[in-house]
Amino acid sequence: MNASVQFLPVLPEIVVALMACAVLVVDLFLDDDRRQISYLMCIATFIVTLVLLIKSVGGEPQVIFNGAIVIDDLSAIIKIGVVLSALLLFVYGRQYNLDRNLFKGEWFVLVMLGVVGMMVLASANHLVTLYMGLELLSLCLYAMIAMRRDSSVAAEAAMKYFVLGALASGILLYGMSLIYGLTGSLEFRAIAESIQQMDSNALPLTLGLIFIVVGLAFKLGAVPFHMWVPDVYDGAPISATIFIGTAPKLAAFAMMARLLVSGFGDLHDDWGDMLLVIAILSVAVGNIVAIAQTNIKRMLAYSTISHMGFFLFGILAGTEQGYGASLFYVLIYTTMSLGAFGVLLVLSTKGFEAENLDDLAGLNATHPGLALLMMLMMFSMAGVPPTVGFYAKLSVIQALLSVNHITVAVIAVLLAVVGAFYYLRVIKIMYFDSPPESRDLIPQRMAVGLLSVNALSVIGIMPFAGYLIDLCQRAVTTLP
Amino acid sequence: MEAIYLSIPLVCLFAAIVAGLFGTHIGRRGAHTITILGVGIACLLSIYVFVDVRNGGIFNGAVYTWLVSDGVPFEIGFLIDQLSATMMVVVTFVSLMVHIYTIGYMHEDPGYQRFFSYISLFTFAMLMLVMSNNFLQLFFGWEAVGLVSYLLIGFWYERETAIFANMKAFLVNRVGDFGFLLGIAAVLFVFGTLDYAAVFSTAPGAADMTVMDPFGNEWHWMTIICLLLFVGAMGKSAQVPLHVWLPDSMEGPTPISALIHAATMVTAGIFMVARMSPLFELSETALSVVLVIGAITAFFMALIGLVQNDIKRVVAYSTLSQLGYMTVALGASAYSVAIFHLGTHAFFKALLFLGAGSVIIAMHHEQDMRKMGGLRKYMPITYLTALIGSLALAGIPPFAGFFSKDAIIEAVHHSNLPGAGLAYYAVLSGVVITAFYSFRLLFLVFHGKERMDEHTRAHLHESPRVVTVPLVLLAIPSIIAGWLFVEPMLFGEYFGSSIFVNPEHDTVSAIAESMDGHVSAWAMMSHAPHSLPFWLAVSGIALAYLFYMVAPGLPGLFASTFGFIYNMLVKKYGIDELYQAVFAKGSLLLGRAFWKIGDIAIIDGLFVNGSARLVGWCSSIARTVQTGFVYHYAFAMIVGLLSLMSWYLWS
Amino acid sequence: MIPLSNYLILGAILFAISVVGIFLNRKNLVVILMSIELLLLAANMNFVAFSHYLGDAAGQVFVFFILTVAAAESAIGLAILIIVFRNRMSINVEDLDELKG
Amino acid sequence: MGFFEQHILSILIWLPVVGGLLVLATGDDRGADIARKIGIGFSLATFVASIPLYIGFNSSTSDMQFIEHASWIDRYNIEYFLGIDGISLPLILLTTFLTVIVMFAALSSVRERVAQYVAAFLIMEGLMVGVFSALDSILFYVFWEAMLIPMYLIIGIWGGTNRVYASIKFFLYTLLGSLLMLVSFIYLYNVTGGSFSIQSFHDVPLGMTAQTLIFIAFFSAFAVKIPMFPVHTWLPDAHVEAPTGGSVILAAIMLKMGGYGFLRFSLPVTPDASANLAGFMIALSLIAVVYIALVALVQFDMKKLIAYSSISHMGFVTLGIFLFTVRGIEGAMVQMISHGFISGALFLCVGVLYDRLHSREIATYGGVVKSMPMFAAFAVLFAMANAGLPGTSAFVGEFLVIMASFDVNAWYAAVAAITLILGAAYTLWMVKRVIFGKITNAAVADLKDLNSPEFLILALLALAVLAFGIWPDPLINVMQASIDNLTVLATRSKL
Repeated sequence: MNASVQFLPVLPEIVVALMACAVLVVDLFLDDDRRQISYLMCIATFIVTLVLLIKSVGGEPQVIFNGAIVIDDLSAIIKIGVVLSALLLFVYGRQYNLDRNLFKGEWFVLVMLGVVGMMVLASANHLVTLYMGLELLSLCLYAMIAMRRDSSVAAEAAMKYFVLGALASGILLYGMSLIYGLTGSLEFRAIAESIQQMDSNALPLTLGLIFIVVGLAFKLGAVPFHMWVPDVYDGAPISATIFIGTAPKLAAFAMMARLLVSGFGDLHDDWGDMLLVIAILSVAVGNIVAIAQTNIKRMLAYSTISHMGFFLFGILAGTEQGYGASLFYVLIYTTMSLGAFGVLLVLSTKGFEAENLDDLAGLNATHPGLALLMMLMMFSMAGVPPTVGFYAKLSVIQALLSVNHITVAVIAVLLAVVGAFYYLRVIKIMYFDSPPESRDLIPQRMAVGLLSVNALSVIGIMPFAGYLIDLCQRAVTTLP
Repeated sequence: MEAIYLSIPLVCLFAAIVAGLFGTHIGRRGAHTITILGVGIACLLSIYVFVDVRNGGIFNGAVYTWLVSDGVPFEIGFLIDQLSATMMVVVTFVSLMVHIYTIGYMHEDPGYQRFFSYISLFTFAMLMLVMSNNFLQLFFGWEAVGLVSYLLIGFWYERETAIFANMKAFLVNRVGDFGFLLGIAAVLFVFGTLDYAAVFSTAPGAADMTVMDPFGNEWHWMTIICLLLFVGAMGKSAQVPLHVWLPDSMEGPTPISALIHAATMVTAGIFMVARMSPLFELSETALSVVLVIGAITAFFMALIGLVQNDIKRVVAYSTLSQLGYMTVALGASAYSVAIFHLGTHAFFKALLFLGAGSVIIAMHHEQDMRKMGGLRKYMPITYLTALIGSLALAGIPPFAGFFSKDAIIEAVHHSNLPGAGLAYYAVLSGVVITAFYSFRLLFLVFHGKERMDEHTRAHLHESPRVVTVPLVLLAIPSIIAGWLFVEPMLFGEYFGSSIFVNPEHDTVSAIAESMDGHVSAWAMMSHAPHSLPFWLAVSGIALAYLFYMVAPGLPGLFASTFGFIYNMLVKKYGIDELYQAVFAKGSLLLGRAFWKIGDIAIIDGLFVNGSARLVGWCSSIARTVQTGFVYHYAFAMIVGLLSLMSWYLWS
Repeated sequence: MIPLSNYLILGAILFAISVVGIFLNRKNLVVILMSIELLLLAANMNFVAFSHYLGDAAGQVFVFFILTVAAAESAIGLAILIIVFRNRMSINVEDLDELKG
Repeated sequence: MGFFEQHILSILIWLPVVGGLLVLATGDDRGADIARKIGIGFSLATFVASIPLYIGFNSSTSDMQFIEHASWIDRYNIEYFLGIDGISLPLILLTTFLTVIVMFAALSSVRERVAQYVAAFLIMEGLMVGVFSALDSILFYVFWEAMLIPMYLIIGIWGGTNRVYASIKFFLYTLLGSLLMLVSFIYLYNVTGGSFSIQSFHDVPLGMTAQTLIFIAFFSAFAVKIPMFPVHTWLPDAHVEAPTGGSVILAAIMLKMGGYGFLRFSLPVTPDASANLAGFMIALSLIAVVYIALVALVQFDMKKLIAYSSISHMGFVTLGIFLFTVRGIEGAMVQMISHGFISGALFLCVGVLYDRLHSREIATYGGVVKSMPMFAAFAVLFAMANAGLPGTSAFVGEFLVIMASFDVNAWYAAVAAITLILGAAYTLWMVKRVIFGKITNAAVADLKDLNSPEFLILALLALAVLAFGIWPDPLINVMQASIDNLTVLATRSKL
């Protein structure tokens, strides 16, 4: 096989990685007034990458680098999602970062490297690749949170995330080592094959699986491995929170799907049950605790936890339809999160963080447009039609019911009603409460424009929801 | 002919609409002209129809299909036969009189046009009621007259008593309608149609249908139907215990009391039962109940009339009592007698009310009889007509009331139903009381000392022509209607097939037999001096003369001697207070309990807000788990890991 | 020859020590960083042992990756530690409790 | 057939939605007049466009008509599938008619954020038509739930003092019910082997347990919406706090969705469970009729009183539905339509007073007839209609339901007929205290009578109330075939 043929499929990763290095270098020679250049370089990189990725959709699935990397529609979709959200959060956060002295080359590089990490995760077909991608992503995130050096909460958040993240990767690694020992392989397909030949009830195998599931659950922030989520969302600057809260979930889906489905497909009975418990707990804890929150970032953190529970419902069903539903769910979730945090970013001004619920009071009176966008996000997160959040919930519940988890579905929707309460409260604050005396925002045409597209898509997508769901379903056919 | 039938009610409706919606444009003159014209036309046409019916022009047909439900058509249609034609004439004639009278009575009232609109509307509704050929339309008219009655009782809407009375009237009537509607439902259930003709023709076949109640008793469907329908009649015709609204309805303007609460609407119940005679005849139980209820009403309401001081209330209680008489007649299967009495009563009671109205105008809206007296010389026409009315009411031959009342008493006498004996004594003693209170009124108002104040006395004069002419016109039938109609109506073929009497119950024929077939007005009159009722009536009048002309101290003496009875009568047996306390207060209490305890405390407080609070509480508890300490977080992870592991180790 | 189980037990013990080190230690953040290193070491131990007994080099290659990552991780960890210290003048684990609830 | 004929339902759904979006674009209150005009224009256009539905409707068949079919989400076989029968047609016409009324009512009663107000109502109109015409359960669900959004905002933004509590209660209450319904839709989808079409739900055989559970899920959605005792407590709060237009739409149309849901889903999809639980449902309905009427009696707030009376009247609807007879269902349908007019009119009447004195307390008023005779005439008419007076449309429904329930069990009829008394009691008592009596409040003496838009809308409603009361046959005729068919579906066993 020709080497160039091998490298071509990973061209997007290479482009981003090289450009990260380039930005790092170029930025050294720029003073603060011309920082714009590195910003634009990043934007350009993302756009080029997007083009490359979109062109790759629909190609034949291929496994390269001796099984370390797999390139298929699933990876392409995930990568598109990741790059797109990175692009959006770059734009959304521009003014915010400028105001907070975060508009720096290091920041850009960290985002780009994080993106590379996620792209690697999306394609990982091998435990080593997976681990490398995961760590690349995590290390970038730790650093980004800590970038606000003068903020003690940011430092605290970074420290907590770091300690717990390292613990989680340790657990994951430990699990990997057990699996390696039992199957003698690090590549997913090979692992799957050797499991098939084993007595699937072998306890050590289950033990390894448990460690791996815990590691993955941590990444998603599922209960009881969720404790980092609210603190990190809360402590990090919003422009970092939006990054943590969006793209990595996409990558986590890929990681989870490939590892559990492609690698441990035969152990579905085991991990399905584990995920079921974790998912129900997540939906319950996420929705219930979110009610008590007054900080909107924390509230969204808990909301994320509950969303991850819903997202797990799709995967644990163990059907192709379920995987597709989960993929769809996580894509929609990313869109909604981007929109919600985007509004917060736009609302924050120099010296003022829009992070308490009351900071949104009367938004409809002062900025009806932003209020509308935020409202759409909230309804979508609550799963109220016609917003796309509904279709996401619909598809995962369908997946649940198709494997006869009726009670679980009923519990899930009951908890969704509980969840609706705090989303409604946000809308109530924006629409029914009276606004503060002044709310002067710097006009950010580009950010608000993109944000509008982003937010309106949750409703505009309605007629095309069929295509999107179909796309997701087709993407996961290569998994098992 | 059908066009005529249709135009009789519609012309009234049209007049009502014009006067009601465009009252301000057409002015007072326009309003009374158009409505009187309308009712006048209706009256003339009714007489034409009446004559036509006498010549055999009976009609039964639908106007339009109201709706078709589950294959059963519900129609709006007319049944024009002897019964309805009689009613139409009575209704339109009295209504016309009242219309004319109103010009005088209401001429100072700002709601002049509204009033005319209402009474025309009432005429329309009443006509629809009597002309109906099915139960549904009957109910329509039934409720529509109730509505107009409601509006008219509360005509002076600023009077607290008036708007209380009209609500009370409507609600008590609604209690009756409750039964009536269920009766209709039962008819529909048993017969599958609401058309009179169809129901009546199949009724005998359904006489033996029975049903079990939850306590295991067997009931004839026909009894159930008749009793339920009669509940409706009790409401509208103010029979005990649903009579409480009628005295209060006197809060309305006097023309209304005459038209609606004496002559026409309140007799709708009587008419209805007569109309349903083919059904009632099949249930002796029902007839018995009707008889007893009527007797109770006739006797006990008359008693209250003895102690009233408000001129209109005396007439009102007399109306109640007379309605009782009619009901008794119905119970005795003497439907024709009931209708006969209905007709004569309509004339003389309207006359009495209008006469009372005339007095009230003269007295500047003073209604207390204790402040009147000696009006005879100021208002000769009013006095004369009132005298005629009173004589008719007391049942003195040859006035109209004599024939009808005498026939009722005789009919009850011949009835063999359970309760007939009791009813007989009730109506018999009622005669004395009736005569007494009607002449008490006459003496107190027109004779004796002039007890009004100077200012009023100075302005006393006979009422204007628009008032007296109707009085005179009503006085005429009050005199002659009796001997004119008693023979054909009671003993002839007057009602033809419109009333059905089971030969076993045929008390009217029994009367005829008892008179050896010599049934004529003259025969009845000549028989009168030999009969008990006549002498009872005379003694009643004599007593009244004694009490109020000869020895005015006697009433006070009696009141103090029989204090308990007197007070009971003044308090109207305390029934109003009882209802107020039990039903009105009771439902408010119940409503408040349901609201405060059921809705607010239990459903909302415990379940709705309670579950919200529970979630909130869980939330505040659960968030404390998030301590902020990284070692707790790590610990949670490890616990999660270990529990997953132990789960698999154990299972 | 030392049986595989001995290595695995050692790995498990290392794992347990490090986990306990993370959630029992309430004073010094540096100890946590050390525990994390130990945690990775536990995994490495397993990998090497398995690699040896399976006769497959991939496990040992993985260990190299892990070691590299561990180095980077420590670097970032210490950097964050410094920021924490600059903000609070303390590296006491119990002092990190501003974010909670 | 032209484009219009083929897509008339879509036009009815999307025309007002587009209008709503257009109005939103007029922005702030400076464009209030334009917003109002656009609102009236679009609602009128929609109403006019809905008339051909009635003209072109073939009342001799129970088949769905004006069908539109397009694929939407293929993977789940969710379709854009519209069509109407005799049950949905009257409700759609009611919707388009009342939206026009509400738009006119907004002329004088709404002063702030007019564009958003008008937009919310227009969008809601489209969604409501969607609910009544959707033949795909997910499409139905989308419209059903989406409607909560504008209603939530209407109550919350333009509502009274306690609006936040009311709006959130309204939203969560209804959401809880409908999510369970969604679960059963998906369950049915799996059972039917992959179809969300309502008609396929009608045909699929189901075991008793499944039917019972599905029935309960449907119950939780529809009973909350209609609302039945004991899940009715959201309604008085929502009504009281909502602005006039909101109350009108809420009472006149949104409640009917519950009844529609029972007819469209509960009865035909779970006939055996419905039959089994009919006694329970009837019991709840009768409790609603009596209990709620008593509660209505003691209210101090006019809107709350009317809200409770709505619940009581809706008790008749559910009673009629669960009698499983043609006449009962006819009665329920007529009751729904008629209640649409009457409750709408009553809320508008309260709105007229509220606009002038900013009080809904009964005690504030008294003697209104003196200063507002024209208004008083309408108010008394609608009050009488509310009390079920013959000649008004309300009587038709009550009459049919009582007749039908007597056929099933005379005691049902007896309890239901208590409404004759209690309904009259609470309505007339309110009339007595508000309209009649002496003027005790100086402000009442200065009240201005109806202005011309107010007169127009009340007159239109009065006409409708009287017309259907005097001649309901056209209404019944339209739904006859569909109800016959529904009764067949509801009485055959699915086990």
